[in-house]
Amino acid sequence: MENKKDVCNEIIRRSGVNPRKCMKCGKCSGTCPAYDEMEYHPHQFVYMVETGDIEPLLKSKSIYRCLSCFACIDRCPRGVEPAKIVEAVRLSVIREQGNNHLKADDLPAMLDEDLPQQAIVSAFRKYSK
Amino acid sequence: MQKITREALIEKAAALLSEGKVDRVLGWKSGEFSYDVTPAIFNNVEEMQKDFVYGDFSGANFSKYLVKETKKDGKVLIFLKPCDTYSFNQLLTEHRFDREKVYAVGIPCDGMIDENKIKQAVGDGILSIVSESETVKVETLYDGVKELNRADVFSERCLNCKSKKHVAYDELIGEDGLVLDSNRFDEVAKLEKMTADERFAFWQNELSRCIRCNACRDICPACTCEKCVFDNPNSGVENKAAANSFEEKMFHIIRAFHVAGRCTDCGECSRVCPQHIPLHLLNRKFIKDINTFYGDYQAGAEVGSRAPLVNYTKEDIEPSEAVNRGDE
Amino acid sequence: MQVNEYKPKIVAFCCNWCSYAGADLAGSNRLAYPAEVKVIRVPCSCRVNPMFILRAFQRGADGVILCGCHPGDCHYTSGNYYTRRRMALLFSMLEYLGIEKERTRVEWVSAAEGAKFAATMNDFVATVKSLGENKRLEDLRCKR
Amino acid sequence: MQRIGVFVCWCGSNIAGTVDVQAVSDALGKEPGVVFSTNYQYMCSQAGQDMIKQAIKEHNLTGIVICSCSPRMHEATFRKTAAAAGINPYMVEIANIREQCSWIHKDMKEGTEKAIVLGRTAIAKVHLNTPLVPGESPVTKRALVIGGGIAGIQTALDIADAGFYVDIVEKKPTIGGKMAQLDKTFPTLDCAACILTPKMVDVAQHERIRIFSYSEVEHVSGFVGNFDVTIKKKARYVKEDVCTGCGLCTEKCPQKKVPNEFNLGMDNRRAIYIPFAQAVPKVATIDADYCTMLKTGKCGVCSKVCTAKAIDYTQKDEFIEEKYGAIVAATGFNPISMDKFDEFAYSQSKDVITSLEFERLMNAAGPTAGKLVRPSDGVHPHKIVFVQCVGSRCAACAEKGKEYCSKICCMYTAKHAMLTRDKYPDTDVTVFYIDVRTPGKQFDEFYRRAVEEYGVHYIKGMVGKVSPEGNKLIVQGSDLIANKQLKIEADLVVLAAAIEPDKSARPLATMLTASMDTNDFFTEAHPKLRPVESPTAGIFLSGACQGPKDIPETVSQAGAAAAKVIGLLSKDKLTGNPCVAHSDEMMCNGCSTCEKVCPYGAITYQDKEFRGPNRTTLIRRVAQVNEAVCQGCGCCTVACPSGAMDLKGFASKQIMAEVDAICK
Amino acid sequence: MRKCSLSNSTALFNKIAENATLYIPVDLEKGRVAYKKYADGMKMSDALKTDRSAKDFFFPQTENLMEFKTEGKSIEIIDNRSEAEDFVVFGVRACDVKSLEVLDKVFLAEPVDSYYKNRREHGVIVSMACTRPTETCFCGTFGIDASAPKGDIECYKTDDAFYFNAVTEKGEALLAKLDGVTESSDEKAVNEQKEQIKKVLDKLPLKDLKADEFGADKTDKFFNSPEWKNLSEACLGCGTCTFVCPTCQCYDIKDFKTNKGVQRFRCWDSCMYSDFTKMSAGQPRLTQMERFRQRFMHKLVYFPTNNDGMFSCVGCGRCVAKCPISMNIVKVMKTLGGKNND
Repeated sequence: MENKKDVCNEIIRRSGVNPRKCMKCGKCSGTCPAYDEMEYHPHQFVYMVETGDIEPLLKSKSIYRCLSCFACIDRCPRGVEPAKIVEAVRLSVIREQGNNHLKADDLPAMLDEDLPQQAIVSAFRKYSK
Repeated sequence: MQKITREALIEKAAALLSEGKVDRVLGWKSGEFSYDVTPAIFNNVEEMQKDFVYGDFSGANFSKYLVKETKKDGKVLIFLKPCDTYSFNQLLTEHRFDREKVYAVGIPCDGMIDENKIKQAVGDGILSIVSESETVKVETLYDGVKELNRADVFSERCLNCKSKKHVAYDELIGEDGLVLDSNRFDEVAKLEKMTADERFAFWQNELSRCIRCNACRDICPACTCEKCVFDNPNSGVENKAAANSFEEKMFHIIRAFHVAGRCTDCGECSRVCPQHIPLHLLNRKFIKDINTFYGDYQAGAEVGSRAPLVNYTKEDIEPSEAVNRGDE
Repeated sequence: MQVNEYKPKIVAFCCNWCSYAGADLAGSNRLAYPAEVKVIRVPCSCRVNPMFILRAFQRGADGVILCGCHPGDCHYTSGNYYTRRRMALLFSMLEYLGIEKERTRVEWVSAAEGAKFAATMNDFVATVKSLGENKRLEDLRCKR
Repeated sequence: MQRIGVFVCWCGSNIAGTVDVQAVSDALGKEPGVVFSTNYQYMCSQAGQDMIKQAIKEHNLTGIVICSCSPRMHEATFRKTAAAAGINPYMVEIANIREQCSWIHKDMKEGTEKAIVLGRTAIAKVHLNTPLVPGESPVTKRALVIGGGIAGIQTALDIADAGFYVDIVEKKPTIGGKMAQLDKTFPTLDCAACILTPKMVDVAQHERIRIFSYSEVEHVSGFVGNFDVTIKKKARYVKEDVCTGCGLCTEKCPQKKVPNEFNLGMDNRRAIYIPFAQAVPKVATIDADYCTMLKTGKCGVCSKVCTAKAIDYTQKDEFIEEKYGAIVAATGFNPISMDKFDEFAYSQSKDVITSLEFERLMNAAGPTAGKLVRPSDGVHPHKIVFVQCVGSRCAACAEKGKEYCSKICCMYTAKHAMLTRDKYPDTDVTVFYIDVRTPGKQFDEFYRRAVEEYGVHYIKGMVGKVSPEGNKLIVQGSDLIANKQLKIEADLVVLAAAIEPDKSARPLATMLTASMDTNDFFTEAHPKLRPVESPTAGIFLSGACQGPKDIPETVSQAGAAAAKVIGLLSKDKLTGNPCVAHSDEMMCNGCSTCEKVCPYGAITYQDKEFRGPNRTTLIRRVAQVNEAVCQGCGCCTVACPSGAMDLKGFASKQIMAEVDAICK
Repeated sequence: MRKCSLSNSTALFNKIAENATLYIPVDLEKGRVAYKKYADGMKMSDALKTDRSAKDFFFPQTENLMEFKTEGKSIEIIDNRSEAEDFVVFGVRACDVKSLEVLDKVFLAEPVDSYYKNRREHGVIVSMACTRPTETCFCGTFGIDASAPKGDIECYKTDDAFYFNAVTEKGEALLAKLDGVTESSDEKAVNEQKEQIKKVLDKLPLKDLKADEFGADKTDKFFNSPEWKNLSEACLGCGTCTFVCPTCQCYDIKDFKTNKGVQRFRCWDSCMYSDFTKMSAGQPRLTQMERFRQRFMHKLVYFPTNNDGMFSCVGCGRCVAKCPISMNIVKVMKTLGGKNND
């Protein structure tokens, strides 16, 4: 499918990640704290984007299980940055649904007082590119 | 920015001379008119009080004189504007003068005036030029006093000043400035955007005026060869005058290539060209390419740095890519 | 009859260790390339001074090609890396002056790449031929 | 003006088939300066060569142009011919009219025309040729080996056995290097000490080998065949020639709390020590950082107990100057620091150790006398996890790991796993791997035995995190085959740390003007064809300082380096290539540009006095080329803006004359 | 005196260009002024001076002298001189007119330089008075009257017309051909302009510069002056002053190897260059101080000594304006010329 390839390229472009750098060591998945929640795991995200087999990933809930803790980015020996891929995949799905662009102005109302700063920033990263 | 006065510099020199820290001063000497300032050696304060000037026309980059000056006995005081300090460092990197024999005083600079721009603006018969903060008053033989905007008559290199920061000095007068984000590559980029034919026509027109007086080479602080290849009958490229457009190009390409990676973009070449050829556009092309291909590099920013042409990485751009990138 | 066929003059600088040997191999394998190509042997591509290239154009060359060992394979360990930088800058400058960029080329040819040498020369000659005579860097005196 | 003779070869029909050789020799005979021109069937034959010799004599030729096959084929032949006839061999130029003309062109006219141009080009060059004489330099018949590990030991022994003197400089108190710390060696499992220590003794007893232990190279100057080296012999406060190595002092020294580097700090030694029982030289050394006597002037126990009176608290660093003909770098490797790998809890838990530490734990002479116990509590571990590729193949972060594969870890991990299972069948062993790389004789068989016979669990995947919990270590990693994340409770975690060149290599390389890669491994002169030589003439490479290596590879490279050194030292004089760079001092401005591009460090600068105008003298800094070191690439000639630097045999004027001739 | 209204100038130029190549000063971009070959409709510049002097027309920067053709071992000498075509240089100022007199002394004295003579014979100079001399002008110092330059034809340009007066035979011949586009006129306007110019000349900053101290046979007086050292200290040794100078006449003869032989040409040389007059023993003047001294001594002392007191400086001021370090003959004269110039 032509479209599938476009989606993959778009994900690669948007994330700035080169999945070919992956040497398939699995350290990202060995690191991931949300591993058990996921159907597909960080090393698989990368592989799926690399091979273009992206459809199942787009449909999978796994992408929302990622906490954006960036442990995989920190630990990856090849600098592949799987979390950025996940984020880009998420974005593709969200954009597809037209739910793009969370406005900063809308935020204060949605904010919980107790919400940690980091989570806000992470949410921004997740939803408002 | 603090304005540096002639008196402040004389005072500084007087102190250094009397302390015995320096034996003579390399400075600017007044001339017949407001603008014809000559580099000169002052041996004492009296000489300075008589003829020393500092002002809008003290643009000459003195660094190169150090090659000759430090061969003499004693220590010389030199005043360095920010752009001069880069040449100073570059010459040091190339072991061209003895640092021990120089006392360098950094002085701030807010730009120098191009007398040609004044001449163009007011015409013949300039009797005096007096600079005020924002304006320049020019008294002429035919049209009385004319007032010009100072910014309009700044020399090209000052309009595109790359740095107000001194990268070398023993002592600094006033406050140091910053390295600036200049638009100095805009002209180059504009040329790059032209078609090859247009570029060829542009350079043909510019270089055809060259009279091979060698002023660009002889003023250049990077050109300090004992004997230039163009003066050396054994080099195979020696010539005294360009017989045709090839030789015009040959001279300027090779000259620019020889200073590539070493040129600090001080702009002296263009300033002194009696034919007003924009020679800096050749040097800047190399600088721009070097920055794009090999990462930002400012010659003279630090002593001892390895120039891009005597360096490499395994991942360097291929020449074929390099020429295509120029098109973008 | 091809009486008036335009024959460009091509100067090829080849490093002794890789490209000159590659050219020899092209010969040994009888891989033809145009006779317009004349090779000058230099110890290393880094021996080639930009002045030589300009000199060739001055004297009437229509194209100049430089061949050296592949980056990393230089007999002198690093010569071709310097060549690469020098020529990238020189060619870019020539282009900037409006000289056709197709007239100059750097190609890495190993001692085993006889076929690449021949193919490169065939391609280069064809390219230069399509440009026609070198007018922008010529010295008419030389043609007298 | 030269008197040039032109000799056109037919090469049977190889050339004459597509080139009209008669037309070529006629045309070239008309060129200015050509006084004789002929053609012949086979110029390289004896008859052809005789023809050249005769023509040289008859026509008083000063320059020779041979139009024939490639100079790569017969340049040497014709140079010898010219020399035999009494003219300088470098007055010969070859026009390649076979490989680059007759063989590629089918048209006779085209081939002939091109051959004439090529001939004319060679004539143009010969006009500017000058006689060249290769420089000669004597060879000091002594080699220096820097580093006393197995690489240095083997190189030194091989050189010395060939009859040359060798000095070994070792910065530690004893030679032996990393191999002395190892327990067993793969894939044969023989004991490292059993095969190394006899060699150490051989070295000590060899009449042509001197060991400078506890010493470092301070300064190097000179060039191939003639290096001047200053060696700093650090003060060990013990007279080497007097100490008997009885070891009494090392038992009586009251300073007991010095971390024992030989056991990687896993136990302590005294302030005066002998690193290990088989040390060579077996001489005590006082650690000045810990010795109370040296620090406070109060103690002197060792001196009191020493019956040989070997202790000398006043000893100073000693500097020895020696000349060498060749230098071998054998500076070896070290495991990288694990400090930056927080995820493996190396600095948090004593029970996370490196493989080299594991090696000491298993060694009968180690801190636990060979008993495998947890460093934290001395309890026998029942579950051990090995993690491979820690810091190797790590491209993400240069200050953390290394981009390259450390090469030896797969094999020693298999060895450790196997030995553990062999000695302690009750201990469960798991290895996390990315790839298992076992190219080597008996290597893969060895690894398979670990799996198949010893039951080591190999898991394809990487450990993401190790967290200490109670007295256990929770190892979290992925199992890529099962597509599972594992959490293993381990007693001991062993990290296969990447290896890197010893820190002393970089400053040494600067002294030797030997080039290094970005990882600080020495670069070889050619990656395939000259793997044990540095590009800098006279500098050779042995062992892991050139790249990660196991013992058999190291030993074979050590032997190869020795062979190269022997080849060099067996010459009485070195004859250089005369086609080298030279600097015209009158034009040089000493800017140092040429020096920066010289891959051989052949260019130095000197302040020289020159006569200035009007009877003045000027002192100028000028470049000087060491002809013995220069290899003649010519890179400096282009770097030099003033044109002061030129290359003999390929001078700028010669090349330009060739250009002119081609473009005519 | 003939007159041609400015509105008719195109017709005038076209008329001149009918019979000879006409060169007029033209304004170029960025304030540059140069002589250009006239083409119909071209506008003449009102600028005072062209960047390069009229010297170029008679003594060009490079000039082929002869050729050698080589074929194998033979050599053929080819004299490629040919008769120059007629040309007119329009609007030459007094200083540049005078400079040709200086050059004549050199090139037309025995042995006559036939290349120069050829051009000189075929060139007609239409001189023009300077209505707006500039601050760098000092032709008066050398007795030159900027209000009445004597070319082959002297020309005055007023607000509305050109006025012409033939001075030489060549000038008369040319002026006669222009009868159709000119009319007869009195000299009133011209005399007024001359008066006007004289007033301006009196206001010039360099009006008091005197050359009296210099001249023939003053070598001993100046040669060993200690001032040369300070004056030359900043000199770069470039050739700018020489190459913009209308009277500098040094040249070098060189051979250029072509593909078929050798072309022998001459080109300007500069006594400021370190490789000037290279002889078998090298350059006679080894330091920049000596070279610097040579240039000014030649202009002010040696030339007058050999040429009946004629200075070889015409006070055009080009070197004053162009020197990269602003060192020039005015400063030299003021420094060495002592009391008269204080």
